[in-house]
Amino acid sequence: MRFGRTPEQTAFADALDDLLGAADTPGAARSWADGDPALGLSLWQRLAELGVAGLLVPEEYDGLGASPVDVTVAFERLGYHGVPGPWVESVAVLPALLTQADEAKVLAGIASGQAVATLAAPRLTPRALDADVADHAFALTTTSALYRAEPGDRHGSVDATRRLFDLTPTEQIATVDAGRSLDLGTLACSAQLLGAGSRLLHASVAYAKQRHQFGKPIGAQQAVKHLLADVRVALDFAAPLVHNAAVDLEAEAPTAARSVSAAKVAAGDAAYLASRTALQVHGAIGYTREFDLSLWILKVRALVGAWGTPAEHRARILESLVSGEGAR
Amino acid sequence: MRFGRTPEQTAFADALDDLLGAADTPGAARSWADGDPALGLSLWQRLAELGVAGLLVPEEYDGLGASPVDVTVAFERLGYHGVPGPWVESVAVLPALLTQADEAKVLAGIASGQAVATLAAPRLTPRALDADVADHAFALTTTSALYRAEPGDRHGSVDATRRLFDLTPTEQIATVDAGRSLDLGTLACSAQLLGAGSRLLHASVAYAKQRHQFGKPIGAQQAVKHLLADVRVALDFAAPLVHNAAVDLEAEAPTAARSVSAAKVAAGDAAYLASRTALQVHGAIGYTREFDLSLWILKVRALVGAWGTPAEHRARILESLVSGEGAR
Amino acid sequence: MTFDQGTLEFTEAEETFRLEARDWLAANNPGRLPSMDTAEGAAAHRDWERTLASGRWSVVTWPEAYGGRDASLTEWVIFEEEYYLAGAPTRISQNGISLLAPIIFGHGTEEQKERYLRDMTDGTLVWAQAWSEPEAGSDLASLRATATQVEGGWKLNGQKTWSSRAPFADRGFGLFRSDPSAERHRGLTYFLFDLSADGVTVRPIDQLDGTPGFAEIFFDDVFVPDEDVLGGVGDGWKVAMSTAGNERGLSLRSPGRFCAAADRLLDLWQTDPQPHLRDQVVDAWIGAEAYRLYTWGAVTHVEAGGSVGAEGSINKLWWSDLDLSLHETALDLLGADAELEGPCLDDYLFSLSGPIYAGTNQIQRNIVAERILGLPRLG
Amino acid sequence: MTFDQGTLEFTEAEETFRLEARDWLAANNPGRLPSMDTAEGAAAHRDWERTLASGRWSVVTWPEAYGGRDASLTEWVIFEEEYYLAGAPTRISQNGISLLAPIIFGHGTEEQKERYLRDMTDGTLVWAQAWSEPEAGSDLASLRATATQVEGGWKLNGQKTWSSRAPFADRGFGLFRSDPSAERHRGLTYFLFDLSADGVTVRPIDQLDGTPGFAEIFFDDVFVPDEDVLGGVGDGWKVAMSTAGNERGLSLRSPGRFCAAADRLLDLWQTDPQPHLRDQVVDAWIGAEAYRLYTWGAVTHVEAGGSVGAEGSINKLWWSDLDLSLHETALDLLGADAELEGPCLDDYLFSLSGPIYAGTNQIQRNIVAERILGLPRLG
Repeated sequence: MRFGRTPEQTAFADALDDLLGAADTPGAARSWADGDPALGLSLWQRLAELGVAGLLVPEEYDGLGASPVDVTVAFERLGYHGVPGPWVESVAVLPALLTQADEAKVLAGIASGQAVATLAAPRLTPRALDADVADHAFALTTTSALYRAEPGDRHGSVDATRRLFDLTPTEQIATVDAGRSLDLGTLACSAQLLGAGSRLLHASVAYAKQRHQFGKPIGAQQAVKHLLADVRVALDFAAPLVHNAAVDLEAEAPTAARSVSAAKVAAGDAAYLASRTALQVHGAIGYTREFDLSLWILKVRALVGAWGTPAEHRARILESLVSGEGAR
Repeated sequence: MRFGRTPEQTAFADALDDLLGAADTPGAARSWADGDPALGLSLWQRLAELGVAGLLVPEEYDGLGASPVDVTVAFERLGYHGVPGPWVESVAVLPALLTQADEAKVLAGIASGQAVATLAAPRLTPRALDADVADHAFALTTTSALYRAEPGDRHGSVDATRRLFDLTPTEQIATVDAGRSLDLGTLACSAQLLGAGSRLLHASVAYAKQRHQFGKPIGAQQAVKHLLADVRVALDFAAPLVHNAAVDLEAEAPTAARSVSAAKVAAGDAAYLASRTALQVHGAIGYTREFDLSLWILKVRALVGAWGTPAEHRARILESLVSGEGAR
Repeated sequence: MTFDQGTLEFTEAEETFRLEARDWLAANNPGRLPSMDTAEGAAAHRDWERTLASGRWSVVTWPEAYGGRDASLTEWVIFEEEYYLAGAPTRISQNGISLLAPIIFGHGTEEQKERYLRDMTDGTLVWAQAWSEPEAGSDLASLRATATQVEGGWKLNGQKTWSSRAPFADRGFGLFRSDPSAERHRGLTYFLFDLSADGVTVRPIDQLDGTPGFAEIFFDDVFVPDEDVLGGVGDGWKVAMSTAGNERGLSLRSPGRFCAAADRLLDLWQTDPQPHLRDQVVDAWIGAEAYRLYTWGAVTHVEAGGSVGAEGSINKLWWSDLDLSLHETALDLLGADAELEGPCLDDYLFSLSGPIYAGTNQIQRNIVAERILGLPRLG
Repeated sequence: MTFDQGTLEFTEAEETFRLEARDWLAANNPGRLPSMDTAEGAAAHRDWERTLASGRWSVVTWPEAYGGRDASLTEWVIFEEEYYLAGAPTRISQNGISLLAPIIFGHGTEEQKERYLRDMTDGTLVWAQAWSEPEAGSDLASLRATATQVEGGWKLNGQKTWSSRAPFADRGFGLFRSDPSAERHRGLTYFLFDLSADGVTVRPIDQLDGTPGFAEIFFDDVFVPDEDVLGGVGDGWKVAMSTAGNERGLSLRSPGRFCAAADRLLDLWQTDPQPHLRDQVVDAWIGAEAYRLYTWGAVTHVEAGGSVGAEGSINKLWWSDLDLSLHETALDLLGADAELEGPCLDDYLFSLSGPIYAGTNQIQRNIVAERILGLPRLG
């Protein structure tokens, strides 16, 4: 029994932090939201060089053939740094689908970071993220029919960096088994939420130490302390659920779908608590768009309902428990 | 428009406080729980002399023919002081039922305080409170069939002063319309909860001022302050719902049942919050039976589910809203 | 013994007033306008204020001489119930009418009343509030912007922030330190100023919803004549506190707002009832109903000669939490569509500001604990 | 690049250990006994400890020489999972095994180990903890009970309270002020004492559930020989703090407890599924699952040489809130029958103590904020 990350995974996370911490990710996010993806795409390329884009692309297509746990390591950092773009779709969901569809060229493009791809799927992600920027757009019309697709109308999201598009399926390219791929997408989104939640907590703690009111740091107020402590508790207990879901997916355990749903619910709840607390601790400045905090507050609000609402995931958990799947 | 109590009602509450504040109500409650009702019955008699017992008994049976608002005034004080006994049954519920059944003698007994009566009714109060002490026991087998009844097995409650008994109906004495009477019982229970909640708040505030830890009163800690402030807010907003339910019942408004349910839900939630907070503020001493606080903590836990669970009342509210009853 | 009890029954005059308001609104209400924190929306909202004033509905509680109806507090709440039930637009004149006007009525000179009151009833003059400063936040007593006496008036210097409506308003009001040697609550004076005066720079700040609902205001030797001092020189704190109480109390958020939101939530529920959200929907309705009834209780209390003091903090804690949970529940009902731009999302984003503005909810809880429950202040 | 990742797969030896525990429990577990806080229940629980010891299951992590199995931390958690899955009784020896024994192992003399350790593994010696005093509560540094040096030992005087198990235990342990001139954390010494010694008075205190789970202990010149000083004279605080960390950390509440409660909750749900409670039921299950997984993460961390410090407070906040919400949800599912005496109600009343004991949750939040998040201590 060893339940935790390996030293290599920790080093991978550190490498991503080095890269992203030095980059102006809020600037990239803001220009991405304004329809100028240049900074975001250059970041995409540099992250691809570190292996992020090809994590789940099989080695025969120049990918890394890595594990779901590695995916959570990467997406947690993407969430922490607020990196814009259809990462979940390109990196977590599409590789396995495109492998089933034998789309060698697109896969190689994803692995190298040359190709950005996006996807729409019923219920979980009905509108495709950033289809205007993506080189390839796909649509699942059921959990088995994979189509190429063309972007249509755009819809605004609470998170302005999420540019959502209706897709029109054009040509079916394969019959696939999409269940695991979609669970990988949900898992990646959960890890992103966890990262975004930690970022909000760290920003709030830093602000609470530095900001003075009534002659002392607001972080010396017990009420502020307790709010932030509760966020830490929620995040610390969501993290092992996310890790476990990745382990279950890797092992193709019968409990995998349920574990993914539990991870999504807990990570979403913890990140939302972090965002509400961040706003309360920051006060009015947290309510402004120009302060970077808003990027994470609005992203968390969007991701809480993305890749399955908490209601859908809770229903899936209950169904699994009642049917006695993979009892402890 | 005038939404609030009259000076007479405030004076009535003050008179009850004078009487009950000078009596040893915790002592009466403890001996009542142990099966010795003498102190509680003597208190019953003195409260009857102030008019509490006969509030809803018609004047022709020597009662006061008072209003539902008066009932809430009295029951809030009974809850505040933790008075044991089947008050809801004798005072709030049975008078109208017994009037329909033309039970003149029992009604006069109730009004004078000589007779203590209790009741069981499906769902709302399936076991009759204190049937071993009551002079008369009745059972509603439907919302219209009123029976005399005999006590059977006793069941223990989380609130040891609530001695619950199965009843066996013996003889039908009338066909009645029990809806309003049962709503009056729920209303009285809501007022009791409100009173118990205030008592818990007052006790906690007093303790927080007096108890020192780490060199200062625990009430100087911001976390304690905020917990107690939230209780005050909850109680202050439950109170007008209870008052409004009484006004609606008095006016026989089409919204009356819904208003009663809203009062019960809000008073129960506020009182439960008060009890949880009281325990947290008091620490271990609050967790002991010998400290009087426990009487109210356990009573609130019992009353939250008595006279209709929160779930049942929320369902009734929703049904009424969806059917558009008494739209604003 | 028979007791009367309170009732929510209204007098015939009050019922007539309600029907008149309802009819007028039915005929004139334009419904949801573009956000008043955009240039286009600000113009539309000013037009709406003019329309309201033309029907004498913009300031119902004011004396007739100033465009009002001498309405009672009860009538004001009735009007607000009808206003929100009709779904009429938010009020761009809110700062002026609710925050500034009570102070002009209470502390202003006759000349100030003549000069300012009528113009704020019809959208001619829109006012921005300018309380906070970058280092002050909820701690108003630590204000540092200064007022220096000069020939015929004062020169203002410094910076204000979180000034609501400032990007599209005409004038502002706020506190400045007129006695540099005094500390905390002393030596402050209440000034009215022109946002287009020389030396004033307004820098809009975008809110979470993307609109500039507030701004920073920079003062560089801004001249204000003596007649724009409101109340006595050095009395600013006392004068402002009557506004703060007002802002947190009855006049800020009328119950009609929440009842209307609860009704909309119920409609949303009925289009797609999700049993696991039943309790949240019902509790939101109960919360709005409690707020409505609490308000009528407060109106009764005030009309009987009572006052609303620290209880305003209890009020604010309730409505701000209620507003948030109403709109969080609406988003829960919308499910996967919750992230999409639209009125539900706008209202949710607005509700997020509730626990922060007009004194954060932490401050409100301190007030309830210390001033109402009497807990010790130290720590 | 290929990464290994963590796994919850166990070694063959661990799986064998699990099955051995499961089989033994299936054959020997008596199920729920009368409350150990009654005379009858205490006797039954002592018997159960003897049975456990006879199977060498009472202290699996201890050295074989003292009746244990030299089990790893992983095996301990496996045993606890099986123990709670089987619904085996609560442990009357908990204070001794979990709180006192680690200190005897760490600070005791060989002679103390010989004298006390084996007797606490089989129910022969049941220990009461005696930390708190009437004026101390969670503020242990303000203790006032004294120890005065006399020929061959010490005389204890003063009062302890909230002493769990004291009404039916044999011996107690706690801190006494051996240097009256020292303040706060200094001048305290850790003593072991006999509850039947001359001068000891035990006054049981009934808990909310009606049983005397704890007591006050009065000390009137109680003689304790030198050999019952644990650790050095004056070192009591340092010695006790290792227990406090322990009490709040891994060893207090094993995940099996909450997983079993979540399973029971799910069973209850299935007998009467109430859609409006779905989210609470699912969230309780998620919470228990999170606690189980968090624990395995902590075990991994500790087995790799790491330590659990202030993180114990995070742990305690989680399980105490979880325990309460598990049992509140169970009562919600029971509806009108929730008030009736029975196992659900007992478990609920027990869960109410979680946020209070072993350091209130307010204190735990302070610890998380100050020691983990690094927020300033003042205020």
